[in-house]
Amino acid sequence: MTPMQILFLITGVVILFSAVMAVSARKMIHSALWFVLALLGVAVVFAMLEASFFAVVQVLIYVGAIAILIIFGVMLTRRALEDNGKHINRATITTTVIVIFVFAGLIYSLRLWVPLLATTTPLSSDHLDVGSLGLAFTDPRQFSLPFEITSVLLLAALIGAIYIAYERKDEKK
Amino acid sequence: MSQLFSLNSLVWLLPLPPLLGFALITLFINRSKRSSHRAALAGAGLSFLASMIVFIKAVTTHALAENPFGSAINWLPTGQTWLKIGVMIDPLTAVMLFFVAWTVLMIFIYSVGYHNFGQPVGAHDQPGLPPHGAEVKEHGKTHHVLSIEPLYSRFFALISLFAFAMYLLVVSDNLLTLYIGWEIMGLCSYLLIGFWYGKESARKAAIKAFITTRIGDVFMLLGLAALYSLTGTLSFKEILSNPQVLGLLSTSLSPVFGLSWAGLIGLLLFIGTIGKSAQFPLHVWLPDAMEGPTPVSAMIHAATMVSAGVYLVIRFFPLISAGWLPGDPLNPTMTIMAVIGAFTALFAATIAMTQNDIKRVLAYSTISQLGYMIAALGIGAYTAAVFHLVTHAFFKALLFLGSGSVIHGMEHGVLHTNEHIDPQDMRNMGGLRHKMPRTFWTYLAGALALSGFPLITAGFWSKDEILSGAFNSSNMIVFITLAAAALLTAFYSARQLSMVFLGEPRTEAAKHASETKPVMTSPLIILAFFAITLGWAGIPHEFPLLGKLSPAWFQEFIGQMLQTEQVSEGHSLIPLITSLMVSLGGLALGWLVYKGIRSAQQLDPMEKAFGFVFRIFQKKYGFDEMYEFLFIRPAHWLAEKLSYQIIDLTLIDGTLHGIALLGVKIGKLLRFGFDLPVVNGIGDSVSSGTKGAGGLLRKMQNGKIQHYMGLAVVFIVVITLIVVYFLHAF
Amino acid sequence: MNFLYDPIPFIINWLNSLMLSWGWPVDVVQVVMFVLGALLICVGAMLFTTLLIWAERKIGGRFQDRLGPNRVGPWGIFQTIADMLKIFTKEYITPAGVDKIPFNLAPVLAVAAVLSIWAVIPFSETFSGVNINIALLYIIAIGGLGEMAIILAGFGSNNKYALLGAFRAVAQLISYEVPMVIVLLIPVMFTGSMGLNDIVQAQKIPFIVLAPVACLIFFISSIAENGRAPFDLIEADSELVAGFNIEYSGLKFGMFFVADFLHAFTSAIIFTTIFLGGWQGPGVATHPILGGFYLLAKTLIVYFAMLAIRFTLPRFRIDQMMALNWKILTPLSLVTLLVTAVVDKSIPRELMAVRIGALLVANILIWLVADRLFTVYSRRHTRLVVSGPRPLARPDLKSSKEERASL
Amino acid sequence: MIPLWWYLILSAAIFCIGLFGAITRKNSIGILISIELMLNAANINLLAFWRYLYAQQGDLRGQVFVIIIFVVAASEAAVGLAMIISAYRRKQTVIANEIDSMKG
Repeated sequence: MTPMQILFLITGVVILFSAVMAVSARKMIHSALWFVLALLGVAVVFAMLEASFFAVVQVLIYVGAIAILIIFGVMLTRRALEDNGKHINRATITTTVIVIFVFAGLIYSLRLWVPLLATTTPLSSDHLDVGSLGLAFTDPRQFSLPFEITSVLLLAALIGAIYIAYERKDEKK
Repeated sequence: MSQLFSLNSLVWLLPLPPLLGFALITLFINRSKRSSHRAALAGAGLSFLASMIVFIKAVTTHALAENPFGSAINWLPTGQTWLKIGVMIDPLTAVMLFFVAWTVLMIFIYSVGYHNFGQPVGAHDQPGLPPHGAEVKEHGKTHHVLSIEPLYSRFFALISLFAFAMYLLVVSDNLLTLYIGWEIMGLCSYLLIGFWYGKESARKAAIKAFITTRIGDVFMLLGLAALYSLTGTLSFKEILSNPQVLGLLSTSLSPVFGLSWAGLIGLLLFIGTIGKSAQFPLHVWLPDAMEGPTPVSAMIHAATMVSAGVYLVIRFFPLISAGWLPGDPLNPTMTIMAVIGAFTALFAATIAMTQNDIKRVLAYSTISQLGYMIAALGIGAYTAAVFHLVTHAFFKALLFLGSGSVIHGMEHGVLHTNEHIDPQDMRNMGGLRHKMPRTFWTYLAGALALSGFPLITAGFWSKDEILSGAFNSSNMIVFITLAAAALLTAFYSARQLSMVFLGEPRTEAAKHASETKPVMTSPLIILAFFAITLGWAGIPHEFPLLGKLSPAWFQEFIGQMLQTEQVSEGHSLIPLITSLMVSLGGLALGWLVYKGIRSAQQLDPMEKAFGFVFRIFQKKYGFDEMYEFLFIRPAHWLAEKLSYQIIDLTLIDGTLHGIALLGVKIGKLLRFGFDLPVVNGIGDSVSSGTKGAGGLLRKMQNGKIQHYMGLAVVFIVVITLIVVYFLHAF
Repeated sequence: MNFLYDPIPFIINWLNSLMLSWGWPVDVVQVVMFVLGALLICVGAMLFTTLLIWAERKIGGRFQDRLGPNRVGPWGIFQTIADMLKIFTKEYITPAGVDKIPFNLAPVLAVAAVLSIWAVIPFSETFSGVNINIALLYIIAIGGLGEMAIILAGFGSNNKYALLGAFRAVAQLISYEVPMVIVLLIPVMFTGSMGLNDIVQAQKIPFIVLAPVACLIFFISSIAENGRAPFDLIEADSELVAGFNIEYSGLKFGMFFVADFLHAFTSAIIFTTIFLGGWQGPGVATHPILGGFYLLAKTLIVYFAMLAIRFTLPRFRIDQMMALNWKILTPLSLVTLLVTAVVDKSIPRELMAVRIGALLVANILIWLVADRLFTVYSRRHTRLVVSGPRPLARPDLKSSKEERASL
Repeated sequence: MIPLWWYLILSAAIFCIGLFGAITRKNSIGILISIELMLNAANINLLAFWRYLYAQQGDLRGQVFVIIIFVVAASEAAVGLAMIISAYRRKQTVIANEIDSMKG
C-alpha cells in the first residue's frame, strides 16, 4: 500500500459515497451538492492519472459551469421540490437488480482481459505538456476536424439553450 | 472587353432588345400602357441604332461580299456534326437591315398615335374590339372623340416580338434560324391579324392567313430538309458561296419532274415564298389580313414580313440560278418564278383597280409589286429585284401608314358627325387634301413612287430597272405583262388619289375629317423622304444625263453578291420610254376617269364602261369561292363523314367500347374470384393482427422516458448475454 | 549574502534537507512541506488582510473627506484587530429552517477559494507555491468555487433576499468571467504558456504596453468579479439589505468579509502578474528577493486604483451592468483578441520595436473605434428623464451659478 | 503504483450508480445529474486507458476524446436544463414521468 494507493482508495470511497448520495438524496439541492463533491473527486482521480490539465478543466467545467447550472435549475424549479412525494419511482428494486447485473457483467467481461493488470511509470515532462494537445487540435492532420465540429456543437447548444429557455412574451400567463 | 463590344457581338445582340421588350411587357409592365410603349420603343430604338452602326460599317467595308462579318457557334449536336447557328452581315443583309430598321422604328412610333395614346378610355370599349370612341364633356357640350385601344400593351408586346423575329431572320447566317424567325413572324402575323378578335371577320382572316402560309411553309421545310440531308449544313456561306456544292447540286438529278436538286430545292423554297409573299395561287390571305390594325398591315403585310419571302428567294438566288448565266435561256425553276411573278403582278393589279376599301387596294398592290420582284428574280435581274424590294418597302409602308392616317381622320369625322358609314371606303371620302395636308403630300409621294413617276420618285428607278432587265433578257412576254401591270398600277394609284384626296367631300364625315397628330404624321414625312430620294442611290450608268451624275452605287454594292460580273441591267431606250409612258399614261388615265365622281352612291365609272369584266375583277376572279368549293367544303365533308362518322364513331369508338366492356367483365371476375376472398382476407388478417400486436405493444409506448431507458438497458443486457453465451464473442 | 538575496528558497531547501536527515520518507517530507507552505501563505494572507482592511477604511475616509479609524492604536491601526475580536466573540445565529450543510460550508468555501489562488502566484523568480503549467486555467476554475460558495450561502440561508442576492451575484460573476477569460488568452498567446511564471518571465516589456485594451477589460472585469463598487450590486447595502450573506453572523460573516477583501487584493496581484510584469524589475536577476517587493509595490498601486474607483463612482443599475458586459466588454474583448492575434502573428518576434508599435497602434485604433461606436450607441439608447424644474430651497435667491456670474 | 483495473472498477461502479439514478430518479434534474455521472465514469475510463496504454507513445487520442466528452456534457447540461425550465414553466412540474406528451 503506497500513499498513492491509499489516496486513491480514499478518493474512490468519497466518489462512490457522494455519487450514491447524489442519486438518492431526497432534496434535489443536496443531490446537486453531493454531485459537486463527486465531481471534485473525479478531478482528483484525473490528477492522479497525471492529467492535471483535465483535473483543472474538470473543476472549471463541471464545478464552475455545469454544477452551477444544475443548481440554478434546481432553484428555478423550486416549487416542485417542495412536494414531499417519493423522490424515486416504483421501479427501484427492478432497477437495482438490473444495475447489479450490469455491474457484474462488466466485472465478468473484464476478468480475462490481459492489459487489465498494466501498471506504468511516471510520465516524462514532455508528455504532460498541454501545448502538444493544443497543437494536435489545430493540426489538420490530427484532430482539427473533430475540434471544429465540437465547437460547432457547442455553439449550437448555446443558441439552442437560449432559444428553448427564452420566455416569450405572448406565452406568459 | 473589346471582344465584348465588337461589331460581331453587336450583330449577335441586334435582334434581342425587342425580345426583351416583349418579355418585359408580357411579364411585368402590361398594366401600364405608357411603360409598355416605352419598353417597345426603347427595344426598337436600340435595335435601330445597332442596325445603323452595322449598316454604316458594312457600307464602308471593302469587298464585303467576299468577307462578310459575323460568326457562328455550335448549337445542337447532330451525331458527329454540329448544327451551327450564327450571324452574318453581307451587302444583302445590310440593305435589308437598313430598310427593316427604318420602317420598323417608324411604324412603332406611328402605332403610339394610331392606337390613340393619350385619349380617354372609351366607356363601351371592350378588349378584342376596335375602340368605339369616348364621350368627353367640355364647356358643357359632349364631344365624341377617339378612345384608346383597350389591348394597347398587347399590341406593343406582339409587334416587339415580331420585330425580334424580323431582325433574327435578317441577321441569321443559316436557314435554320431564318426559319425560326420566319415562323415566329407567321405566329405574330396570325396574332396581329386577329388582334381585334371580337370581330368574326378578323378571326377568320387570322386563321386563313395562318393556314395558307403554313401550306407554303411545309414545302419550305421540305426544301430545308432536303438541303440539309444533301449538304449536311444549312449555313448560307457554306452552301451558296461554295461553287463545289452548287455545282454538285445543279448537276445531280432529283427524282421529281426531271429537275436538278438545286432546281427542286429552289422550287420548294420558292413555294415557301409564295405563301409568305402572297403570290398566286396562295395570295388569298393577304387582302383579308387587312382586318388587323393598320400599323400591322404596314409592317407585316407590306414592308417586312412579305419582304421576307422575297428575301429568301433573293438569298437563294445563287442556288436557284446555279449553272445559269445571264443571256442563257431560263432554267425551269426560274421560268416558274418569272411566270408566277409576272402573272401575279398583272392579276393583282387588275383586282386592285376595282376595290373600294382603301387598304384592300394597297393590299392587292402589294401582291402585285411582290410579283414584280419575283418576276425580276425569275429573269435573273437580281439587283433590280433587291432595289425594288427596298424602295417598295419604304413607299408601301408610307402608303399604308398614310391610309391609316386617312382612316383615322375619317373616324374622327364619323365620330364628330355620328354618320354611319365605313371610314375605310374610298367612295365616302374625297377632297381630303384640304383637311389633311400633311397626309396628302406624303401620300402623294408614296403613290407617285408606287406608280413609278419619273425621275423624282424611288419607284421609277427600281421599276425601270426591272423593265429594262426583262427587256434586255429578251423575255418579251414577261416584259409586256410587267409593263401592263405598271400601267394598271399607275391607273389605280391615280384612282385612289382622286377618290380620296381630290375633288370635293362626298360625305359629312369627310367634310369633318381632321389631320392626325404629329406622332403619326412625322413617320410619314420621314418615310416620304426615303420614298423620293432612295432611288437616286441606284441610277444606272447608261441613263441619259443623270447616269453620269450618279455612280449607280446600289447596283455595285449589291452586285458584289453575285459571282458574275453583272453590275446593272443593260439599258436601252425602249423600256425607258415604256416605263415613262405607262406611269404617266396610267396616272393621267386614272385621274381623268375618276375626277368626276360626285357622290358616294355613284356607280364606278369603269364598271359603267366594262361591266362584266369589272365585276369579275371586283370579285377577285372568284378565288375565294373556288377555294371554298374545291378545298374547304370537301375537307369539311370528309371530316364529317369519313373522319367523324366512320372512323371516329364506328371504328375507334367501337373498338374502345369493346375493350372497355371486356375490361369490366375481367374486373368483375377478378373482384369476386380473387380480390375479395384472397387479397382482402390476407389484408384483413394482417391488419387485425397488427392491431392486436399494437394493443399489446402500446403499453410500452407510454411517453415515460425512464421506462424507455430501463427497457433499453434490459435489452442491451439481454443482447450482450446472447452474444457472450451463444456466439462466444469473449 | 546568498541568503539575503533569495531567502525563501533557501529556507525551503534547508527545511527539506533537515527533515530528510531525520530519516523521513520523501513523500512524507513533501506533504509536510506542502502543509507548511499552505499554512504560511494562508496565515500571511490573513494577516495582510487585516492590514488591508485598515488601509482601505483609512483611504476611504480620506476619499470621503473624513478621518477614518483613528482611535485604536496609532492612526487607528488596531481598529481591525478590535473588530476581529468583536466578531470572534459574537453569537453564531443559525436561523431556523436553514439547510445546515450548505449554510456552514459556504463561508469556508468562500475563503478557501480565494486562498487557493495564492497557491500558484509567483512571488519572485524562485518562489511560488506550485509552478503548474496551467495556472491561469486553475485561477479561473477556482473562481467557479467562489461562485459555488455564494450559491450555497444564498440557498442555505432559506431566505428570499439571500437567494435573490446569490442569483444576482452568480449572474454577475458568470457574465464577467466571459470577457475576462477571453482577454486572458492574449497574454497566453504572447507567452505560449498558461504558467504564471512563464508569463511573468516573458514580460521584459509589460503586457500593458502591448495590449492596453485587453488590460483595461481585464481590470474592469476583475473589479466586477470582486463585486466592488461600481459593481457592488451583490451587496448593495442600501438596496438588498446585505445580499447573500444576510443571515450570517459572527465569524461566518467575518469569513465572507475577509474573503471579499482578500479577493480584491488577489485580483490586484493577478492583474499585476499578468499585465504589469509581476516580480519583474531592475536587479531581480541577481537579487530575486527584490521581485517580491516589486510585486507588492505594483499590487498596491493597482489596489489603490481599485479603491479610488470604489470610493468615487456610483453604483450601476443591474441592466446597465449587464449591458456593459454583454454589449461592450464581450464584443470588444473578442475584437481585441482577433486583432491582437493577427497583428502579433504577422510581425516576426525579432522586430521587437515594430511589434510593440504595431500592437499599440492597433489597440489605440480599436479603442477609438469602440469609443465612437459606444458613444453613438449610448446616445441612441439614452433614457429620457422627465423632470420638471428643480425645486429650490429658497426661490427668492438665484441659483448659485447665476449668482457667481453676477458677482 | 495503482493498477489499471482499480480505475476501471471505480469507473464501472460510478457508471452503474449513474445508471441506477437515471432510471429511478423522478426529478428530471436528477436524471441529468445521473447522466453526467455516467459521462464522468466514461471520462475516467478514457483517461485511464490513455495513461496506461498510450501516454508513453505520445498518443493523444484519449485526451481528445475526453475533451469532446466535456463539450458534449456541457452542451447537454445547457440544453437539458433549458428544456427542463421551459417544461417547468408550462407544466409546473419537473417529474420526468409526468412530462409524457409531446403537445403543449
